Amino acid sequence: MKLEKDKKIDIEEILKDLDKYVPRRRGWHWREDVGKHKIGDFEYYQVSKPLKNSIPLPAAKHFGNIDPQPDCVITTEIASGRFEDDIRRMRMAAWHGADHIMVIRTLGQSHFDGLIEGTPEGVGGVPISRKQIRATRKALDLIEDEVGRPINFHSYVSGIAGPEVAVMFAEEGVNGAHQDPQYNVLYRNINMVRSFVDAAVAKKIMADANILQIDGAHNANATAKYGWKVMPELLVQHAINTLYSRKVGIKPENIALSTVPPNAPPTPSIRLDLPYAVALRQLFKDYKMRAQMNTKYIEHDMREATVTHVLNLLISRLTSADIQSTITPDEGRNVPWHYNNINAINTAKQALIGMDGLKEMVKLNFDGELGKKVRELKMRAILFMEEILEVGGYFKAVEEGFFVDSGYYPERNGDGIVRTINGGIGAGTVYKRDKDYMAPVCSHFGYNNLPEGINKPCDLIDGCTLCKHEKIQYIDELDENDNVENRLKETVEYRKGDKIKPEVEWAGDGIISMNLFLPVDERTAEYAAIKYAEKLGLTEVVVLGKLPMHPAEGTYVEVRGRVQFSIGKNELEIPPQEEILSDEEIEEDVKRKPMKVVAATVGNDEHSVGLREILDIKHGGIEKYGIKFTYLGTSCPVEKLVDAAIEENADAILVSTIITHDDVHIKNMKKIHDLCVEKGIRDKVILVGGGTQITNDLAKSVGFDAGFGRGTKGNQVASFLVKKRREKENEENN
Amino acid sequence: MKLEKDKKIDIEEILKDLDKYVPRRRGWHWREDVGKHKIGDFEYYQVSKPLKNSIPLPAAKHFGNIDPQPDCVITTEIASGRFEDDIRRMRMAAWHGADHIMVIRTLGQSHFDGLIEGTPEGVGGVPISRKQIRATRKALDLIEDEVGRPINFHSYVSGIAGPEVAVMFAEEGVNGAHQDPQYNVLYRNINMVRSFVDAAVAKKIMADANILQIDGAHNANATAKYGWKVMPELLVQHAINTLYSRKVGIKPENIALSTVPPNAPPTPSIRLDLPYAVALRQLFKDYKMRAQMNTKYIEHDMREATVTHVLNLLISRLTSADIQSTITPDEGRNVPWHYNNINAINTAKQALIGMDGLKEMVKLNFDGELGKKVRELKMRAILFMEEILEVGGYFKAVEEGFFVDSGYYPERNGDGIVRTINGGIGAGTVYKRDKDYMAPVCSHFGYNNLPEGINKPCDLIDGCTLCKHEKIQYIDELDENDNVENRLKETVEYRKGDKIKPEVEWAGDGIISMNLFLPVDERTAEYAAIKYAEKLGLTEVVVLGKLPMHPAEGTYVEVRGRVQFSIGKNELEIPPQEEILSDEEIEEDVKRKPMKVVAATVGNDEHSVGLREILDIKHGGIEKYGIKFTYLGTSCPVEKLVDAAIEENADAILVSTIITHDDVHIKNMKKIHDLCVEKGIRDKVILVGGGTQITNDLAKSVGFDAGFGRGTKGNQVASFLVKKRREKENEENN
Amino acid sequence: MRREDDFETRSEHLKHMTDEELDAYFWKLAEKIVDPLIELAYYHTSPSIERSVLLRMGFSSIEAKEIVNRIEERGLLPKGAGSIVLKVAERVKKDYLTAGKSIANGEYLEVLDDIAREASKNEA
Amino acid sequence: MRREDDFETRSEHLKHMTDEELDAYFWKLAEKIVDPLIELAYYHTSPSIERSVLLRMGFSSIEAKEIVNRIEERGLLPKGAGSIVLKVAERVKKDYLTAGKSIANGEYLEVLDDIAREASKNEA
Ligand code: B12
Ligand code: B12
Ligand SMILES: Cc1ncc(COP(=O)(O)O)c(C=O)c1O
Ligand SMILES: Cc1ncc(COP(=O)(O)O)c(C=O)c1O
Repeated sequence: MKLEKDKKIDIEEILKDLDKYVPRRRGWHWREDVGKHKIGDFEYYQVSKPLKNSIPLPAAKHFGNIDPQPDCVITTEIASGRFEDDIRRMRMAAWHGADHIMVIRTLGQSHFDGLIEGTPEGVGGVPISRKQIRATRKALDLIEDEVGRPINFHSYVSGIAGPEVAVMFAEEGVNGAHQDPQYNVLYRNINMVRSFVDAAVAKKIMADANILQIDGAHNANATAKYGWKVMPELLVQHAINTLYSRKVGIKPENIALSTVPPNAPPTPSIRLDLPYAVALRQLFKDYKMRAQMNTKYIEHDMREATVTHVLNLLISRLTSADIQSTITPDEGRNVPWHYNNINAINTAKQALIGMDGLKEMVKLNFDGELGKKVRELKMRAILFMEEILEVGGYFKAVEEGFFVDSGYYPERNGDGIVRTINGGIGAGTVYKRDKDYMAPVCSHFGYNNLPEGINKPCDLIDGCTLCKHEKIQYIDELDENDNVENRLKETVEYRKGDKIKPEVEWAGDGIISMNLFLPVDERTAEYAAIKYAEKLGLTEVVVLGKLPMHPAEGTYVEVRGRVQFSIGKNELEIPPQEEILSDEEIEEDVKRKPMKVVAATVGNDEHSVGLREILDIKHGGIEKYGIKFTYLGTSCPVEKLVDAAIEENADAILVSTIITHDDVHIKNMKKIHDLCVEKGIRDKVILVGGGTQITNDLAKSVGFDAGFGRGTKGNQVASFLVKKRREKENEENN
Repeated sequence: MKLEKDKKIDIEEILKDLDKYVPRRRGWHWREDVGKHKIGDFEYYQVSKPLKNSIPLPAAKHFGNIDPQPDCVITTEIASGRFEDDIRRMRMAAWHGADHIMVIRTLGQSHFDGLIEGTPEGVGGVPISRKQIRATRKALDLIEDEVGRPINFHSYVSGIAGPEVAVMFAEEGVNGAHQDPQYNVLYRNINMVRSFVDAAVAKKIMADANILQIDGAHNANATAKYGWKVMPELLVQHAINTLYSRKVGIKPENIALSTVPPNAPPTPSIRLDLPYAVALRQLFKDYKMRAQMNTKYIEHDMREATVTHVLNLLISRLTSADIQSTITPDEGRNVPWHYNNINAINTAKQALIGMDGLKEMVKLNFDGELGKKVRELKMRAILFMEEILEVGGYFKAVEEGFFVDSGYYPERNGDGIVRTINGGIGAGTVYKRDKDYMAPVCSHFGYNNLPEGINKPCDLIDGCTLCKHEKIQYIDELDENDNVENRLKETVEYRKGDKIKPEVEWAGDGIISMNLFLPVDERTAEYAAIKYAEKLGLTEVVVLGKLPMHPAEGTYVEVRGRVQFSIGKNELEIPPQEEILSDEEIEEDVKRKPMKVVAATVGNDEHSVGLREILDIKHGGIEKYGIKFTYLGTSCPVEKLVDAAIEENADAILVSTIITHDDVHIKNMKKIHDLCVEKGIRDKVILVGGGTQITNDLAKSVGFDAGFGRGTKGNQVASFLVKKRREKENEENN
Repeated sequence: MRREDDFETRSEHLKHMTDEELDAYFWKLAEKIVDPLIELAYYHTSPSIERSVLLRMGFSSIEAKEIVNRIEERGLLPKGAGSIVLKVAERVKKDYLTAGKSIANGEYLEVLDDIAREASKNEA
Repeated sequence: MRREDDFETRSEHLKHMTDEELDAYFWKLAEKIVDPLIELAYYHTSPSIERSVLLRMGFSSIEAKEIVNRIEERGLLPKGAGSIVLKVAERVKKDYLTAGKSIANGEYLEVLDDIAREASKNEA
């Protein structure tokens, strides 16, 4: 199976023969450093190997469509609740430069005592089951080939079934995972003894499978009342997990810290975040940094989220980041939508590339405030640990509510998360291993009373699944109704059939959003916006966000709703894309019979850049093919232009009209057409319009022969002129 | 006349008695530096005086709703074509922190040989007439009072009528203006001799009126094929205008350079832009910097524009900016819409505040590449000027196409803008002043053969308009049809009546936009999106932008269209906003009769932060009023919660449900209601739901008594509980 | 617990340290916190750990769950579920995968009981 | 004109300069470019300049336009539209605003003609 660029990935095909699928590789993959490097006209210092297939940033068209890829791995988090839809999203993400696909787990999975099997639908994420993982890994293997870069697949080895999940991940070729016993304790209320005991085995399995391990400290930022006050504690949380992993046997280069700039504007966030980022990188210099953007302060406003994201990326560039994680800008308002995964990836790519080599020109200044704050943070963390030891160690400290307290340690506010040693889910399920405890498998941590002479524990059983893949048992589905096959049946017409329906999470969900400015106060605007959406035929209308522009003058509102119909491809009249003649053929035809055009920007339009790109040989314009032109300059009166065409006996008039306000572009084109009719040359002359808002349809609707929009190239225009002239000649001959 | 926060500005009122209006002040106003300064919990280094009224960033709610204002002036450019609509937009802009309102002129005004009068509608901007300026200045005077900060009003003193415009601006209290003879020459094809001669008088008038003058160099960035290659020339353009202004008599602190970081990602833009910004600030250290964001590379993608904007703001913070100009992120796709002015202002405010004091921690490193590049840029500019002088001075250089050539000087590509000394608009209209040349007015530049003994020229005429405001002649309207009064009549029902209609440029224009992800290729998606918008009832549908997510998997499309109806305020059922009892009244009632609630996050929801803010006294929750609560923790089964309510004989159940995927929040609330009915306690217990996606309506629709969404405060909940209990008591008593 | 920010006084003893000393001290303290936790993990096990052993031995998640439940009920988890399965297999003379599946299906419970009895005897 | 980037050779003479010298030289060159332009402006005028004078004298933009047109037609702009209006006012013995308005309305054209004739005589 191989993906074709112009074809959708076939999910049904992916699901076939899954019981036999073996992941092609294991372990984490970093981007390849290529050193200082020229791409297009520019030299880059912090880029990695380019992609085989990708979609560059929109502005790339000004720079020869280059798509430089930053040095660090870029993460996207995907969580639609249906892995079959996520796979399509992953493919889109990979094409924009993501090579770390994190799959969020369904809501209750942390408390699920064992593995989930089959493919039930998830809430807030997908149920992480073997089938889901295997299908996704299989799809990612194909996508890797398509983009030409290994893609890291990632989820969580947390919760009450950590060791089992770790085994399954190792078996199925998952490349990275969050694993941090503290996460279970603080955010999932799982018994702390159980969490730490389990974690050691889970980590050992990850270590041997070369799975990158990321900790869970970022959750404290999101949870704490004052994200920025937990900075000392964060250093402690990172240290505990890091050292624990290290002691279990994970290589330092496979241990990553999940770190978030804790602040956001309107605080002076860089001055608060930078010392923290520096302290972290100094203390943890042997480990990897997974820089995640701040999520705590993402509200409904996508623009605001994007700005904070860029400031977070600045911190990464001023310090370092091995992985740059992206959170969708719609994080604060819904389950992230398809295109917002892509938006976040593009923000990371764009900002990291824009700040390429920043540190060549800008130095951290340790002399003043920065140096002082860095030391202070470290000291506060040290004091935190001193007090942990004073009260009797980690468990006692948790019992006394040390963690996620809203004070700036050593300040304490008494509102930390409290867990008791005998409390929480799974309490009382930890057993001391007997003297004769034995586990006949590889990658096991801890006391193991193996028979004498046994080197590899799984020799005892003729190989464990980590050594012998074929020993893995694959369960397909357990639930007759809630499974992927059933779901796929319902959406088949949107995925493979003739129907087109918008979506944001799942195939055929029919959700779209609308943006309205309403010149009324916030509350009225909210209700008016819903009314508008309903009157336009949307159902289940929900206000996504409101931004007061002024208490009385107006409010901007975004709403979402569901469309109640779908459209068939046959309902669309898509004009065939103009086929472009080869350069030789165009030149040939112009040689055969010289061609001459007159051109100008009309009315009061002074925008000449676009037209000159179409005309001048230097800019790849039609001159290149031998077409002669008279350029009448800018702000040319339409009469003058038509008169010039008559005088010069021109084959065509080329009109550029960029300004569209109050439809001047349409009005001016109409005028030219009418004038040509009036002056009796309409049959003789080809009329071509161009400009950002011009489309072929629009130009034709006002009597022109063709219209060209944004991003037109000279060859398209030359090709059209030649073809149109031939057509006219044919007509004349008949 | 005074504005009231909750009332729209009354345009008709503004237009009354305009003939008598005298601007209250002249000259430019910089923001007041307040030094290092604490706002809320944070210390700021680069802020100015706070506003009296403003709208903070959305995330400010996490930080006590602070709204720190950056040190530099923030510009917004407004250009709807109708000044009466622009005024409303200006008020919105001021409330978000703009204090430099630039009004773009209508398309052909540069070529208009004289002043425009009346209030005809504009294209791509508004016709700058005395009436329009006076009405706007009057409105801004009111808005100043409302936000408590002087607002700078700005337009252009360019074109073929520069000196006249300058006089009118001085008379009417305009505070800033672009003035640069090179602009006329290069971008408006106005005769170069005329431009320079006119400019001297225009500048002199501006100098005396204390009007800040900004040059026009940024236009070269926008025009040049390779924006970044014109950097040496830009230094030259800045120097010519600056020195010209200086020699005419403008104070250095009233001379500002209009400078744009010439690059954008995917180039390594900071490494290219920073040396340029530094060179500029070194050479022009006596002058002011008006940093404008890059517009050249803004396509249709608002996210991309925002990221580039932030990178531009980083350049400002790494160097300096006296004025930070904002261009709307929709610049590349239409005439900027209301709310995008606000978006751009917020991006500047947010990023500048986020990077407050950056230079305390980060230093420019002149040792390596940066220092080298800075010198190189200066040298290239010097070589440019050497060659100008070699060929015989400025006019000759223009004739030889030195300017806006796409080569990196001294590289030349032969595609610069060429103008001849006798060509262009207004050629041949410059006269050598005779010996007896005389101008009996103030602020005149150049040779003036005043009679002996005259100190102040206008003594000759008993005062000129610059000294005697009452001598100014005011023309109201010249066009019977095309004027503001007529336009206002058409929109009165939307502005003052009962009708609500969305708008993006003009009152009642009815334009909205829609966002769709369509799982098809780009071309199909474009046509399908239009079809969808049309089927939903929009007309004049235009595709604003497309972003391929993947060539086959799907495309994101934004379209705009016009709604064909309006809605009446009476059609809306807006539930009255819950009135909140005073703290005392709540406490009183709880003292009268103790109140007890049970609370939890339900199902598998682990999001406890919101609920705890509602409960805990430390976070301003209901505990504060003496209400007792039993917190059952997170992921609480609904049965357990209801049982606890029975056991504790609770007055209310408080449910938090943040996750909304697949409507779990709705399902769980419904279950709780049903359980309460089943167990016979529904009459006794008050049911309250909360969470980001919960609204009062939603909660009520599933049988709850109330629902509370994002940003709820403890007092709202306590107030509701007390009122509801009273209500129940009353019912029982009846 | 509530406490004002007493950083200035509390950090007195750290102020003289160099940056290197601070960093080293940071890690020393971390080690003191982590070492007992590692020790704990080294000598303990849990149902999930034992299920993970069974998975590695080639049992399905459903089988592993059943097997561990039965072993845990009989107090045999401290011996390791894997080793118990091997023991049962030995006693019933089946290959371990067949034996394990049988346990999952509720067979050989008496064998498990035997092993449990012997174990408690040994301990006593 | 097209030219390759010869910066390296062309800038030979600048390389030894200090940063301060470079900056000073930059401004020296700028001054050489700007000075003749200022000189030009000092001794010249234009219709817009003259209309701006009339505006400052209290005429409306419509009046200013008409007045300047009539003065320019007669070649009197080099004397300054303001001074011409004052001259006319003096001759017709009206206040200058009334006189100017009349010119705008097409009156006193003969007075303008007189002034023009005298001027050309003077020059000759
Ligand atoms: C550069 C620029 C200028 C320069 C123009 C210099 C020059 N000599 O061209 C300057 C600074 C002078 C300028 C001035 C103004 N501009 Co301007 N400008 C721009 C800018 C930044 C880029 C335009 C550009 O050059 N694009 C690059 C070229 C290559 O692309 P293109 O024009 O789309 O051309 C391609 C296609 O459209 C097509 N095409 C174009 N013409 C033709 C003709 C034919 C025959 C064919 C086949 C194809 C074709 O092929 C071209 C090559 O691919 C845009 C904003 C933006 N980011 O897009 C605003 C913009 C176009 N300007 C705008 C406006 C309003 C103005 C001003 C009124 C003031 C202002 N707001 O700045 C003045 C008025 C000028 C006037 N009288 O026309 C608006 C227009 C809004 C609208 N749709 O009505 C824009 C969109 C900005 C905005 N939102 O305010 N501007
Ligand atoms: C903090 C956080 C977490 C923390 C929670 C820690 C904790 N102990 O609370 C952690 C890291 C553990 C977490 C985990 C997960 N989270 Co989370 N998380 C967030 C985050 C970043 C902020 C939420 C928050 O605390 N806001 C601040 C509080 C004060 O606001 P609030 O919750 O709205 O509460 C106010 C009101 O809603 C109201 N209110 C709330 N409850 C109640 C109750 C009553 C009675 C009343 C009257 C009022 C009331 O009053 C409160 C005060 O004003 C949001 C994203 C975001 N930026 O919003 C995602 C988010 C909520 N999480 C989400 C998800 C999906 C998850 C995960 C599945 C994985 C993931 N994607 O990260 C897990 C699953 C956890 C689980 N099983 O529930 C989604 C939910 C999507 C959806 N709508 O369905 C969000 C929106 C992010 C996203 N888009 O993916 N998360
Ligand atoms: C260490 C760790 N585990 C797990 C999760 C997510 O957990 P769950 O699958 O329980 O939602 C996170 C979330 O960030 C995490 O940091
Ligand atoms: C110096 C100067 N004048 C005028 C303008 C705008 O001119 P117009 O009013 O001719 O569109 C600009 C645009 O940036 C400018 O820089």
